[in-house]
Amino acid sequence: MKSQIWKLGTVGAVTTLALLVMAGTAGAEEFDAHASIISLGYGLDTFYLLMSGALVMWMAAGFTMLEAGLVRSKNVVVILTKNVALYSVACIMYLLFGYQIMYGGGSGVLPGFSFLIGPEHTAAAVQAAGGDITYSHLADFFFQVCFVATAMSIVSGAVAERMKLWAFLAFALVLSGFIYPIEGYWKWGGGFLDTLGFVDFAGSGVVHLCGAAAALAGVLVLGPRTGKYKNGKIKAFPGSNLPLAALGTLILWVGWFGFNGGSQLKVSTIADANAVAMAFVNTNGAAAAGLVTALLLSQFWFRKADLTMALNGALAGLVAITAEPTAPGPLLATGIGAVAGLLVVVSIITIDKLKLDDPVGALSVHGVCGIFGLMAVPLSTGTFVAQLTGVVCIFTWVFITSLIMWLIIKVAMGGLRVSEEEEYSGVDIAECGLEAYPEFSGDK
Amino acid sequence: MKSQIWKLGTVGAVTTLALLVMAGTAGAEEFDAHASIISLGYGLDTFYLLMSGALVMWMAAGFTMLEAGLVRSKNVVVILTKNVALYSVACIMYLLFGYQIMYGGGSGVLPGFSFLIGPEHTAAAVQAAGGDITYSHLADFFFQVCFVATAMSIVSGAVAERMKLWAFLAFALVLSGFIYPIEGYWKWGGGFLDTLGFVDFAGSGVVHLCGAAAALAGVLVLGPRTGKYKNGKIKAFPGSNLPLAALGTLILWVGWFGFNGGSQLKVSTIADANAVAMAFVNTNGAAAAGLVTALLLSQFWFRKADLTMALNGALAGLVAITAEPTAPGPLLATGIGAVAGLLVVVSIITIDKLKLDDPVGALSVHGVCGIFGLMAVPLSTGTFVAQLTGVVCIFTWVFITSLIMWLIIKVAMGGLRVSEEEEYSGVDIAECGLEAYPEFSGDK
Amino acid sequence: MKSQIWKLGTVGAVTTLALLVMAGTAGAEEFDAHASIISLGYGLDTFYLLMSGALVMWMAAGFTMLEAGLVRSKNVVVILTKNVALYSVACIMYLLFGYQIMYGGGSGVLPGFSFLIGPEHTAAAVQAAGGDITYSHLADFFFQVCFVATAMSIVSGAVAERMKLWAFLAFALVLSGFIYPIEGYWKWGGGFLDTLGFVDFAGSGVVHLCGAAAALAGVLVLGPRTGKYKNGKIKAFPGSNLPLAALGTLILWVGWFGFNGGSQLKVSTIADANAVAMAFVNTNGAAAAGLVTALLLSQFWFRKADLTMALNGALAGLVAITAEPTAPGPLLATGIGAVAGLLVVVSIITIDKLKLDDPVGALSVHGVCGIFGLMAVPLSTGTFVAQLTGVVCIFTWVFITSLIMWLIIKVAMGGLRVSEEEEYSGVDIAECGLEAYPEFSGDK
Amino acid sequence: MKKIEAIIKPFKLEQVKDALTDAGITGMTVSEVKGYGRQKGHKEMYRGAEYNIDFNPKIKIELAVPDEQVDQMVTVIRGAANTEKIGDGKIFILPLEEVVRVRTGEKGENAL
Amino acid sequence: MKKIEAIIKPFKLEQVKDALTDAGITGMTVSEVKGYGRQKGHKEMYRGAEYNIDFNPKIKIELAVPDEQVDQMVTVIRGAANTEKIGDGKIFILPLEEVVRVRTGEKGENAL
Amino acid sequence: MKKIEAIIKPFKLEQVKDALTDAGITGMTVSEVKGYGRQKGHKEMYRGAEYNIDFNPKIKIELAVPDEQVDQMVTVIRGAANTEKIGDGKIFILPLEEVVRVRTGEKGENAL
Ligand SMILES: Nc1ncnc2c1ncn2[C@@H]1O[C@H](COP(=O)(O)OP(=O)(O)O)[C@@H](O)[C@H]1O
Ligand SMILES: Nc1ncnc2c1ncn2[C@@H]1O[C@H](COP(=O)(O)OP(=O)(O)O)[C@@H](O)[C@H]1O
Ligand SMILES: Nc1ncnc2c1ncn2[C@@H]1O[C@H](COP(=O)(O)OP(=O)(O)O)[C@@H](O)[C@H]1O
Repeated sequence: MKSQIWKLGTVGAVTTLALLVMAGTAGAEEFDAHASIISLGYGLDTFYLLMSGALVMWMAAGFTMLEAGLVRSKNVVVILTKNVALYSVACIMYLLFGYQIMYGGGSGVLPGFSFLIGPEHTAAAVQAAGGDITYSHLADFFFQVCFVATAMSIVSGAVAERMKLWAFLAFALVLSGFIYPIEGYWKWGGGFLDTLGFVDFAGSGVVHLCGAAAALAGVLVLGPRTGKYKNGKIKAFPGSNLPLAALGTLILWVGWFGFNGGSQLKVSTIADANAVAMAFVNTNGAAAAGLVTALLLSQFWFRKADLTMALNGALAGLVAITAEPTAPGPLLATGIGAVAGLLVVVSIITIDKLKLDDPVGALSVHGVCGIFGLMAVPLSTGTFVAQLTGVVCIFTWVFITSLIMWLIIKVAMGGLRVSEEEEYSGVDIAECGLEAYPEFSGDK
Repeated sequence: MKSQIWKLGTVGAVTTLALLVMAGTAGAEEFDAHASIISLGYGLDTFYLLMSGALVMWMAAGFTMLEAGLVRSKNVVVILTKNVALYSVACIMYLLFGYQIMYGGGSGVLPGFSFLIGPEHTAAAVQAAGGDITYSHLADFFFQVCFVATAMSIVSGAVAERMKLWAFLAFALVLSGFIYPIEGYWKWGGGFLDTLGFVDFAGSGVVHLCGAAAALAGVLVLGPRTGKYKNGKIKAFPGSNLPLAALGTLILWVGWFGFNGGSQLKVSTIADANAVAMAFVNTNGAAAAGLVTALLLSQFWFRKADLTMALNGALAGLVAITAEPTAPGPLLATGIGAVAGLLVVVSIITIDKLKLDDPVGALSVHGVCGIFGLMAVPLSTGTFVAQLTGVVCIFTWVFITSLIMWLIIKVAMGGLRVSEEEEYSGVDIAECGLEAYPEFSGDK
Repeated sequence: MKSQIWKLGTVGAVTTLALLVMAGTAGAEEFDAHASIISLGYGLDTFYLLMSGALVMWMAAGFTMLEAGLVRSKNVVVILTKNVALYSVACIMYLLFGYQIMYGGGSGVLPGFSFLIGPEHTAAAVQAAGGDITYSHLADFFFQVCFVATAMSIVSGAVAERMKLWAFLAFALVLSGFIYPIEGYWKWGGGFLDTLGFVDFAGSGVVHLCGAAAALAGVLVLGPRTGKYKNGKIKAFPGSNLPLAALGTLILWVGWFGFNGGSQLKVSTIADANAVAMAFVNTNGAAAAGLVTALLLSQFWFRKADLTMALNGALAGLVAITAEPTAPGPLLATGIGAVAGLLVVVSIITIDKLKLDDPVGALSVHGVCGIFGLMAVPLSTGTFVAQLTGVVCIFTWVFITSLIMWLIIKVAMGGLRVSEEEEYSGVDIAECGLEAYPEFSGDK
Repeated sequence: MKKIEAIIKPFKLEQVKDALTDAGITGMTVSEVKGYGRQKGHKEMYRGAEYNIDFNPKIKIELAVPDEQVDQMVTVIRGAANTEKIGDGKIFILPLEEVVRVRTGEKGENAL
Repeated sequence: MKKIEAIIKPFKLEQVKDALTDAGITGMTVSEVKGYGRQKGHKEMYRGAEYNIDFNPKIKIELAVPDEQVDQMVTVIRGAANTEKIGDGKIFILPLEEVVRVRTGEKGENAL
Repeated sequence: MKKIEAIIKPFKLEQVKDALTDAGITGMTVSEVKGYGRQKGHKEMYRGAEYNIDFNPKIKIELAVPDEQVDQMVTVIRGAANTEKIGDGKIFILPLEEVVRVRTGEKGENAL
């Protein structure tokens, strides 16, 4: 299409012109301007949503790198494979089922089960709506589809280094096609949680708590990595490539501007633009504060500046502010991030003491700090009761359905775990027949 | 410039205001609105094109990481150097020659040979055009320049681990300055392929097939890596760093939203915005489907979930949908991606059996799936005959001119290949005097 | 917020509509269009600034990867920690103090010392300004905050592999909270350098020279890495992971489109859009040219195509064009980049001969080429005298205050350097208790 | 004195080390090696092409001991390293003429 | 029994391994080492500063054999590893007093 | 002839190499090993969980020398490697029956 527009104008342009001409003929010159403004605003908001979606999609790379950096080298290929495959599976399932379940309306608790994603808005319909339809339907789908992948990415980190690849992907089918869309409907699809006044701007609950609840169920069914808790002692399995972990965190950080900034869904008015800008500033401030407090706490507690804790601290701040990044001012947002950064360190240690083996800290970052973020919303808006109801409903639904699914998959596939021998020599060779760094490890 | 605007408004703003005032004096109040809308639309489309271009530029990092991950550690520095240098060379050559050859008009087959890139649109000219000039000329140049680098990146992967650095860069000069712009002119510059009705929205043919044809010529002249095909057996040379390969693929994936989404060239009307959104959704869906089918096929065929095949599957889907990402619906796009994912696995195995040594699978991904994508266009638009003509013309032109160039360079530079000893001990030390990972490999 | 807009329109939309209605009632139909256009333009420019800011934030990842790739593996974790922590510290300090110092007005030399960042523009105020307020105040803050982190990132590379983590972070507090904002005020805040006609569009001086001057002071106080200059010979300490260095450079390259392209601050008029497009093209051209000339020079000088020099060459071109990327044409910009690419290689060798130990070449890239870029501005605009004044003032201020700060920190924290034994065995274990690649290095 | 060189499976290193220290050994030297033997390597697929990994990762332990401890240590190593599967490894015993401690210059069994 | 230690060029490993197995060897242990010798290392430039790489990468093969096979194996190794260029390596022969198979406890030549 | 095996601290490698070449040695073989001994490893924290690194990184130098040079070389190594701190390492001396130069087939001291 590259040359045509340049020379002639496209079908699109022609259509618009036609509309403008029609408008011009039907009414007066002013209609012309109105239609053009609606058209331009639609273009801007659609573009804004698509760029935000691309940033959220980019978070898939962030999770991939973060998790690849925090597992041992013998399990890196599988974690890479899981991450790229879960993103793909989530996109396809959400196209086929999830989106329409989530946004197809329903009775408040039960969504109306329908498929696919519905037709695009016609130019005529947009004009007729007089400014109420402000962006492309497909752009909305694209933005939303990247969120479900985020939820599933959270799971992959927590069950890393021991779960079978195909068992994991089977679960991804169900979470992205059904479990997530149903609770998503409760809030963003206009279901009962929305009616109740539950506030979750960009998904501390709908996305992050959901992922963490599914992960927790998985971790419980799966058990810890062999040798992790031996003779009452916790064994450390240091991550194999910390630059990748840092890169992953920074990717997530930049992607989060799309996650939170895009969730306003509209940037074409002054108020919306201000809200989006506020979301950017608060997102950045919360992450920065979370990183700093986690680093300081690790220094005071362990006498070492633990980089992996600092990275988790940044993510903790991001997750916490996601519940409502437009209502608090920058100082309050920074404060929320700071508390999340402390919380995540304490939570990681505690969860490890509880012998819940979570190689990347996903339960703490997305679960504990997701809940914290939701419960901190009343500091600026919303009510405590509505927030608590949201947390309980989302957690319960996702945890229980996930537990059932994990158990079904366990039975159906003859176990969720690789064999102990495969675990010892690394799931990479067992599942993928590849090594991540074949020239640098023992086996050449 | 940072403070002035804030306080006073810029020359730009002043100019615009002046124009508006002029318009206001000359005609009626409505003209004011019209000029503002043209100006705003120009700003939006220019920004959209620049962001899309930045995403395409980012693909350079994707190719760099993908190729660095898939070669052996002793050849990593050269592949990094080739990739950053080819991008730079392509940018300079396209500025000096390529752009004007491609978009300077011509006789249909022969472009008019002129240089540089022509002047920017003045505000007055844009206003006078009344909405037909919708974005900055330089923004268009920027968007286009990133495409030629993509074509050349494809070559670098296929000839990796054995070609001399400077021979490769000499070829880059010619491809980006002449070979690519001429066939690009045929389609996007309004040449005979465009007249014929050949459809290639974002470059499955113009960019990807072009790169693959040049690569094929190079591989034929160059021969396989030493030891690759020995005693009738194919030897595997596993890639040295799979996290980088996964990262590279994800970078390409996100960059492709600029590649396909930006090729609409305009987002400021409802129809254009819808087309861009469709391009995003279809691009994502095709990649996801390609990844999943390639992974499944490798599991069934090799009994292992081969990550490198899955990554190639995603790229295969992306290349295939690039021919026309706005016409098919999301389901058809997903289907096209799914077929490409299967095709690429079969093609990689076949090409390896033919003893064409392509370390990263570039011939299969960009060549075979580029052709497949072009030939799949008639499923939604265009004609079979026009598509076939396009494929044949692009392939023949690029392959023959490239073959000639490789042979000329071979003679002029005393061979395209490094010596066998240099190949054994790695081209990194021989060509760059550096090791990629000096502390992790034998030689310290 | 995801569902509400879709169904009803937001508060923002409502406000706008209300305004439009008011406008409509008060005056004539045309007023309606005017308000809508102001609103839409505000949305576009805010979005443009936020995306540009996100790209600049992404540069933090670029510095992190570049530096992690160029240090030895035993010092990688600390450099990662420094980079993520300095970004966070800078964000918080700039929120609390820096922004208001820099943009709060003042006497020309002394800024008015005030705190925090002031309130957002209300929709009414924006409308009342009739087009003079074109973007969100918070978006401006977000864009600016990412610049200060860049300045500090420059320092971290130069003092790598020997400085104590917490000493470094203490310095980051002061630079980002005070030293940088004060000289930033001189130019971008409307201080005396701005009045003088000093041109520094996007920060060759304000950001890059500032970072380099602070780094130089640090390097002088700190001394070289142990063993670097022994018996009059320069010892090479090859970087441990060149793919990361290449990735970092490419991240910086793409981020620079936000750095330079965003510094126009506005894209919603034809003239502004053209300027932004010019900034993109020139930024890209200068980087490409710098890479090529540095690569060629290293080939001729050392007989090897030194990738690390090529990467520094690209950055040199980027830094040099940053002083004024909108005034020169693409050819001149390419020329400026080309000279910078040569200059940086000569400078790196010279600085090493002077026994100033700079592991990543930051002094040459940001200092020498920053000055070169500023002094090259008169080729297209501005005066030689004003440029020289700017260089001298910025350098002197930053160098002297930094020197004092480093000395204060040295005394207060009992030395800036880790002990010789810690340096030998790597600062990672000493400071962070972690290894970057625990499975690949000796110590397991 | 003798030098004992034991080739064992990597995942047995910790057990062997613990058993040896329990038996009173105060020092040893360990390195990563690759073994070729009755235990065959494995076949892998990379992008559809098969490749053999002939060598298995092994750990080599080097241990200098007084003559009279040789039998005991061999027994200890066998006890800890044995999985009764092929590829468990070998123990080599070489004559060792002298040992010197770098730090002090002590010689012979005192240097161990 | 004897222990043969051969230092060879890395790219000869496969040939030497094949030649040894053809000659009837069933096991060996291989490791990566760095060699310093007549074959000088190389000079490299990094950012304009010269640096010497004094050590060349080499492979060390360790092989326990019965006394009577020593000469044959030395010939086999030399035949396969020889490139007639400096740096081809060395073969060391050390006395080996005992070999024990970890799995079975067999001793002496039976353990090989 | 004898084979000298010295275990030293990694950062002493260059000094030891220089001292040995000054003493007339023309070749040696070096590898990375991990040492366990009186010098204890260190404790680290990773995400709040403590872990022990029992092994310290060491360098092993292998050196074949004529009998009469043994004492000199031991002295040279000790002189260069000694930091007078625990963990400086050990020197082992083993009998060496034969040396063969791969390239030429020379044997005995001529092959060194
Ligand atoms: N003749 C030999 N010389 C040196 N090392 C050997 C020899 N034979 C076996 N090894 C080493 O012992 C390891 C185990 O031997 P293998 O034959 O696989 O099993 P097993 O010891 O159970 O018979 C091998 O991987 C190799 O490292
Ligand atoms: N005296 C020695 N002790 C131990 N290893 C040696 C000795 N001399 C040489 N080597 C090893 O043999 C390798 C080859 O020796 P070199 O002198 O380079 O060539 P050549 O064997 O052809 O004379 C060296 O790299 C080193 O690993
Ligand atoms: N009995 C032994 N057999 C083999 N290697 C040993 C033995 N004892 C010590 N070593 C090696 O020597 C190194 C130094 O020994 P250590 O006891 O820590 O200090 P020192 O040599 O100063 O007494 C150890 O790290 C280990 O590699």
